[in-house]
Amino acid sequence: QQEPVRIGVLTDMSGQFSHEAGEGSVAAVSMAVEDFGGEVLGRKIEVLVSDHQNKPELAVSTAQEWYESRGVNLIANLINSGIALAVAGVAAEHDGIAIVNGSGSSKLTGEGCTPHSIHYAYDTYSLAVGTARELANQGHKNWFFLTADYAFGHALEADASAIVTKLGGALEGSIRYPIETTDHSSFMLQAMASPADVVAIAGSGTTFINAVKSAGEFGLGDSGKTLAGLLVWLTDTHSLGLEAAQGMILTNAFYWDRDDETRAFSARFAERIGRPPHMGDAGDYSSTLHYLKAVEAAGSTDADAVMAKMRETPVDDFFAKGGVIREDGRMVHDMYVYQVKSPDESTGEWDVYKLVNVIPGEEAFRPLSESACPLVKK
Amino acid sequence: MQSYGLLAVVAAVAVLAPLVIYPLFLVKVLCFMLFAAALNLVVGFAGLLSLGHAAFFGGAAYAFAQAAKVWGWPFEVSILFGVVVGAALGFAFGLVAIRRQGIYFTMITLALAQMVYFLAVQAPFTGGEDGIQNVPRGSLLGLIDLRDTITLYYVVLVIVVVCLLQIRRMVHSPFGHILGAIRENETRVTSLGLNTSRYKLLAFTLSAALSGLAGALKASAFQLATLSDVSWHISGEVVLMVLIGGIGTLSGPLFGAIFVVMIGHFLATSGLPVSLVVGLVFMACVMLFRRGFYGETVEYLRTRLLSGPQATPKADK
Amino acid sequence: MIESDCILEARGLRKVFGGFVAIAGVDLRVQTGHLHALIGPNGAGKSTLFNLLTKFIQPSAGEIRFKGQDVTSAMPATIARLGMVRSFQISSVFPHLTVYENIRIALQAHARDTWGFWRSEQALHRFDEDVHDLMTQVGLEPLVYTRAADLSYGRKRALELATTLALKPELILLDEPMAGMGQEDVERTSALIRSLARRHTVLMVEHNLKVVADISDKITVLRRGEKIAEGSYDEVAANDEVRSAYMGGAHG
Amino acid sequence: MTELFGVPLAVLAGQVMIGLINGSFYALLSLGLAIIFGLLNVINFAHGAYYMVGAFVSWGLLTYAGIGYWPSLVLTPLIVGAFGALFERTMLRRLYGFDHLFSLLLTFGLALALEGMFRWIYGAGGKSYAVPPSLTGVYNLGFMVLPIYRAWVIVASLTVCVGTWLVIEKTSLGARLRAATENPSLVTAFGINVPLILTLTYAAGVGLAGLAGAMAAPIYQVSPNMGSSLIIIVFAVVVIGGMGSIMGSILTGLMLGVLEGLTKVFFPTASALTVFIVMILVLLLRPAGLFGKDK
Amino acid sequence: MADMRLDVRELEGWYGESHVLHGASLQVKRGEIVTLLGRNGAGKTSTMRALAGVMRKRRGSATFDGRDLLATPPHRVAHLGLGFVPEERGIFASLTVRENLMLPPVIRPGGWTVEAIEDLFPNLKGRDTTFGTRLSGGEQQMLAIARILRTGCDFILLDEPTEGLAPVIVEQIGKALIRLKEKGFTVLLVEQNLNFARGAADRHYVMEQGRIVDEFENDSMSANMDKLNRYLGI
Ligand SMILES: Nc1ncnc2c1ncn2[C@@H]1O[C@H](COP(=O)(O)OP(=O)(O)OP(=O)(O)O)[C@@H](O)[C@H]1O
Ligand SMILES: Nc1ncnc2c1ncn2[C@@H]1O[C@H](COP(=O)(O)OP(=O)(O)OP(=O)(O)O)[C@@H](O)[C@H]1O
Ligand SMILES: [Mg+2]
Ligand SMILES: [Mg+2]
Repeated sequence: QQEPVRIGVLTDMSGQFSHEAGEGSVAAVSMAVEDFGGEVLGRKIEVLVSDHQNKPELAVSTAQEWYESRGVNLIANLINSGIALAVAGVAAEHDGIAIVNGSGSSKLTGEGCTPHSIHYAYDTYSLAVGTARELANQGHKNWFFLTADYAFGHALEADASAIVTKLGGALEGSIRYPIETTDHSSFMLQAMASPADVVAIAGSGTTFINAVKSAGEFGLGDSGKTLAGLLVWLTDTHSLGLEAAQGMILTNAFYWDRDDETRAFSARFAERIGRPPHMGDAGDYSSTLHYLKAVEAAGSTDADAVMAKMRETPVDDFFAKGGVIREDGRMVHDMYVYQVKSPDESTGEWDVYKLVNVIPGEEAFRPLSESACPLVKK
Repeated sequence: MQSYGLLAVVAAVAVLAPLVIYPLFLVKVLCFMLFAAALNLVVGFAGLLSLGHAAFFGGAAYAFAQAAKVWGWPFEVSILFGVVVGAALGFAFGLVAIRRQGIYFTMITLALAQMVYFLAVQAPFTGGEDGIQNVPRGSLLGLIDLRDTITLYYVVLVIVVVCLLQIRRMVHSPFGHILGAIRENETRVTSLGLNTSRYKLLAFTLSAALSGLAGALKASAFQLATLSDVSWHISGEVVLMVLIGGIGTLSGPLFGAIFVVMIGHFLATSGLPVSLVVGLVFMACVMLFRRGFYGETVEYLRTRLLSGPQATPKADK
Repeated sequence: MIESDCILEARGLRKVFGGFVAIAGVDLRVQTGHLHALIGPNGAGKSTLFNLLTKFIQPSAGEIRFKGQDVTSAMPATIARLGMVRSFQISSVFPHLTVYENIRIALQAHARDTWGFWRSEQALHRFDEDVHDLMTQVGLEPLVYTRAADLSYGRKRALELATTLALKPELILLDEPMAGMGQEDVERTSALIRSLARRHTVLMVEHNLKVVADISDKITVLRRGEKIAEGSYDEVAANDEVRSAYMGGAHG
Repeated sequence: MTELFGVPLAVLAGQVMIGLINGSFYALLSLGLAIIFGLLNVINFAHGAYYMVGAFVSWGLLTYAGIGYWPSLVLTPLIVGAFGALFERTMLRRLYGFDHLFSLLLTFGLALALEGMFRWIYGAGGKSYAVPPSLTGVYNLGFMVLPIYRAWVIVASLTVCVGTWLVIEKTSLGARLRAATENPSLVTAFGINVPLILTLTYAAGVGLAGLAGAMAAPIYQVSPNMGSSLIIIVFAVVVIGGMGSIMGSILTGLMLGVLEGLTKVFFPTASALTVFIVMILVLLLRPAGLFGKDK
Repeated sequence: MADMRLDVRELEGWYGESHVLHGASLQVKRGEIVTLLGRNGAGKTSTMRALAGVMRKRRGSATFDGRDLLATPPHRVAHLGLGFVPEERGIFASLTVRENLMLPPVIRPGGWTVEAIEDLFPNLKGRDTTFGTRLSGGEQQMLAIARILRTGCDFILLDEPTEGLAPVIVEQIGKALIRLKEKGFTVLLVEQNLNFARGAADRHYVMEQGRIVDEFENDSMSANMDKLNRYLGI
């Protein structure tokens, strides 16, 4: 009996990020394993799950223990940027691989890049690029930022404003709101008083939802301004409801209703957990499958060998066509710009987006030439 | 004597543990033992319920990470720096909070800690919610390489044991007795001619320094310092450790720390909703073991077996 | 001018609580070695005067001198350190500590042995003898290991007296030391206080006129915050105002 | 346009308005907390959780039973209050004789458990609750639009606050409550059923939190962590106002709402700190709180 | 017996684990003033607390107007007509003087009016808005007695009412007791001040170590002085 190949899903199962990962990522990884046949190189594939509870030291010790003594080869999902960065570091010191679909911190392919980590579905840069370009195309060039005052918010704002200025737009102002803020109406009023025509929200989760709600309440739409979300999960839009969210422009790596392939996968996924997958789930599935294929191709689970194979082989599935993993660990694929449908346009509970644009992979992600990753040879 | 036998067993377990149990986990347990014991010094022995200890723990972790990673200071100096930062924060908190009593004290410590938290979110050197990663452990006095976790474990073990012994001594020291008296009846102590604020301030600062040491050691073991170390959840968790173990007992918080850290690890893979379970554990502990597991057991033994009218633990006021 | 035999002197002391005048300009001189009693009807301001002298509350006006030194703006702890120590009207002990520990804390405070957080408990055994002395003095020696909370009212008072004595004060302020004591204790305690007065100066508030008459050297009578009489017991007892305001039909 | 420190007056007026709205929420929440603290000597850490539960109950009434906003404004506080009463009867009550540390920890545990439970059942993302049709729309005040719902919230919560204050300060019930906190066995010996009033007080206090939750549901996302981000601020309000001072908490709630609103204009990054800084200053300068009585 | 109001037999009582009452028996008839004498720690206060329902762990029997006191829920005891003035006074710090005074519910008509109370204790006049514990020790004692008089109860448990009071006031309280007695009140009194006790009471019990060990009529007090002195250790 050979030692199984083990994949550990390290994620927030019950805390504040659990709706952005948690159950969904476990389901996605398990589906990938099943679809692959449950075996690779004649060894069984086992999926372990651990709830990191957003405690970095718990995540690190789990990761170390997994790699060192539990024979785990791949750690998946990794939501929470502090944890993702730390575990990527742990992976590099061991014969293990970390694939991040949860966190969006572009540091993961910047100064925090490692030879054993991959940043798969999205990052702050790509989200900002898509939305900013689309709005510029529509002629909305003057931006006002409502930014969650923490590293992730800052990164979103910085990435977006760089593009806005590059496209000839103007920054009319920005407000950094403390992450504990529950009521955003004050900030919304200030944004409305500015001459900007785009109000961009650089924040995520409940604070994002509350900000959008107050925009609706205080009549942002009536004032002729457009709302842009810089990180919007499908589940956020769903719980906001179309009434409040309609018309918002956002960028995503994946939408379930894109084509037949995505619909097929999504139907199977929804059967398991009762909702269609979002970009994190789809990324978890796609990356796990890609990993398993690479293991088979490499004929071993040795991290370096598998990483090499994964880089060599393009990703071709419902998630990405011709996706490539770069030397900084960035998986490069097309990104999609969507607009939230109005309640009239929607035909079902989860029918919420319409596609407005596709950003080709090479434009969607930060070019290697600008990378801060020490692994990139310039 | 019997207690020597017990001591020998404990020592043997501590020395042999890393052979059986994952050493990084053990280091974490040790750090939280120290942290809980340090908090207990003020909660249990000075009657000051602090909900702000995360600031010292996390503040020292950041200090250590900054010193060891950015400034490249050696291990022991960086640890010392962490302790100093913890103590300085403790002194500053103390100056403000000590003037008030009871719940006001608690609220001020909580508020001050929240301020530290917000600063940590926003300050440039902390890396916000990303934290500081890949902090080098270095070596002890340039001789012992700490990159090996087992070595690190023994080093931390020695440090923590020394500190625990010092805490024990402190509690029974002349100073400790004065603290106990202040907790009982502060006005009376004042009328005995002592400036009670200073005693509380010293106790608070010492506790903060030891919490800082715990935080710095933890940062060195995990090679990172993050926001979660300064969040009020940590403050709450360490209070839970003290409570579960037994407020105002010496060894209680140690058991409390083991228990809580273990619960965290157990829940990680259990599939249970963590905060629901932790909340219920919390409630059960308050309801059932007001003196803590340890205190409750001792009390049980005392009343059932010895039935002597010895002084009861000082927890229930 | 302050004469050398006057250990405590207060001039023009005044205290107003939100419009209510509790002490209306009192002069008080306590002679070294005297047992000075302060009497007066309830609410006359006796306890308030104690609080002012020991700086537990701030006077609205007036000046306090202790051993010739101006202590009007000193902290309570400083006062105690200078040698003026009080006991409280409502019992004030460390309820969860034993009788023994209660007294030892006071001895520690007096010996300034309070900061050594690095020192072992053994260091405290040097107080044992003094603790036992004091317990014997106030008749608590059978109760060494009883928690203060479990003591009856009268014994708590005795314990408090013992802790006060532990500070070896030059001037002791006793607020109704005999209140709530049984006859037996009253006699023992008044004997104790009298013996104290040989070594220390005592300022005492007491409603038990028999005790006051028996043991005090000098008596000051307050009424509604004002001094209405002063002198020996016979002198003040002869004062009509004192009789009608305070003593009523009772004579020492 | 007229400006003050570089900010148009109109914007400033809008901010003050918003501050008042938030302030009335703070007031309503801290009122319950102040009652529970002042009268039971319990630091009810679960107050934010009750607020969250209130929002969920209101959402649940609509979703599962089709009961709309108006009836749920009455039902929610009753349901939350009943739960509170049960909690008080079975657990909290046993801790009255002990250090307030224990009740604080118990309610802390309850807060964690409730939050964890709702997250487990409904997920961290939460639910939306629509503004009742009768209150949709806005008033145009000239310098800003004021959603009708928000205006209603101010009026309703201030009415409730003042009503509660009257009951506690102006009736003998209040005196009995306060006495019962200090020495329950003696008050019982006077012939007053202390356990019963304590239960009712706790129920009333958390019922108010439930009411606040029901009123917040249409504005904010009904989510499991909506209470925990508010609780510390509300605590600070109570401390600043003066522990146990009912009117103090109401006024302080409003004041801090406005103050925070203004910081959001001039120094948004620090707006989360405003409350804490004010709290520390107040406690240093006026230890008993702005409206507290020195004891 | 119809005029027997309080009948206590073999009353035992505990504070937590510590057993302090060891079978005390005593009777009080209508209109009597009866004292409990005894050294410090004899259990006088504990007896009062046990009767008032403040001490919860009790055994034995205690009937009041034919009702079983030990089976009555603590908050109903006062409604039977039993008023309690505790030794430690029990003035509430967070209540004003007025609120302290008005706190105990009136249980039946016939209680003293506020005017009558202020006549007896002039110190309380005009202090309505002062917080209870700001009063001087003696004033607190007055307040503690006053608030029970208001309720209309006709059986008073009075624990050391003269402690800390000026002699004039003690005299007044003595007179007040006589007046109460004339009005048909019954009083169980704990007192250290023997003179006061002799002036007011009809009968005396002596307690020692949680038991009643002796009983005198007031008239035979002088005859029994030696014995009494021995009990009280004078
Ligand atoms: N903090 C305060 N606020 C308001 N009034 C006060 C305060 N402290 C004392 N008083 C009032 O001042 C007067 C003097 O009180 P004090 O306690 O000094 O009396 P006392 O002479 O000690 O009386 P007793 O013999 O009854 O103990 C009393 O009427 C009391 O009510
Ligand atoms: N709260 C308590 N807990 C434990 N023991 C107590 C408590 N109160 C009193 N005791 C003990 O109970 C016994 C009886 O005390 P009690 O107060 O009834 O005496 P007493 O006769 O009223 O004395 P005194 O004249 O001093 O008031 C004493 O031994 C005392 O130590
Ligand atoms: Mg007095
Ligand atoms: Mg007594």
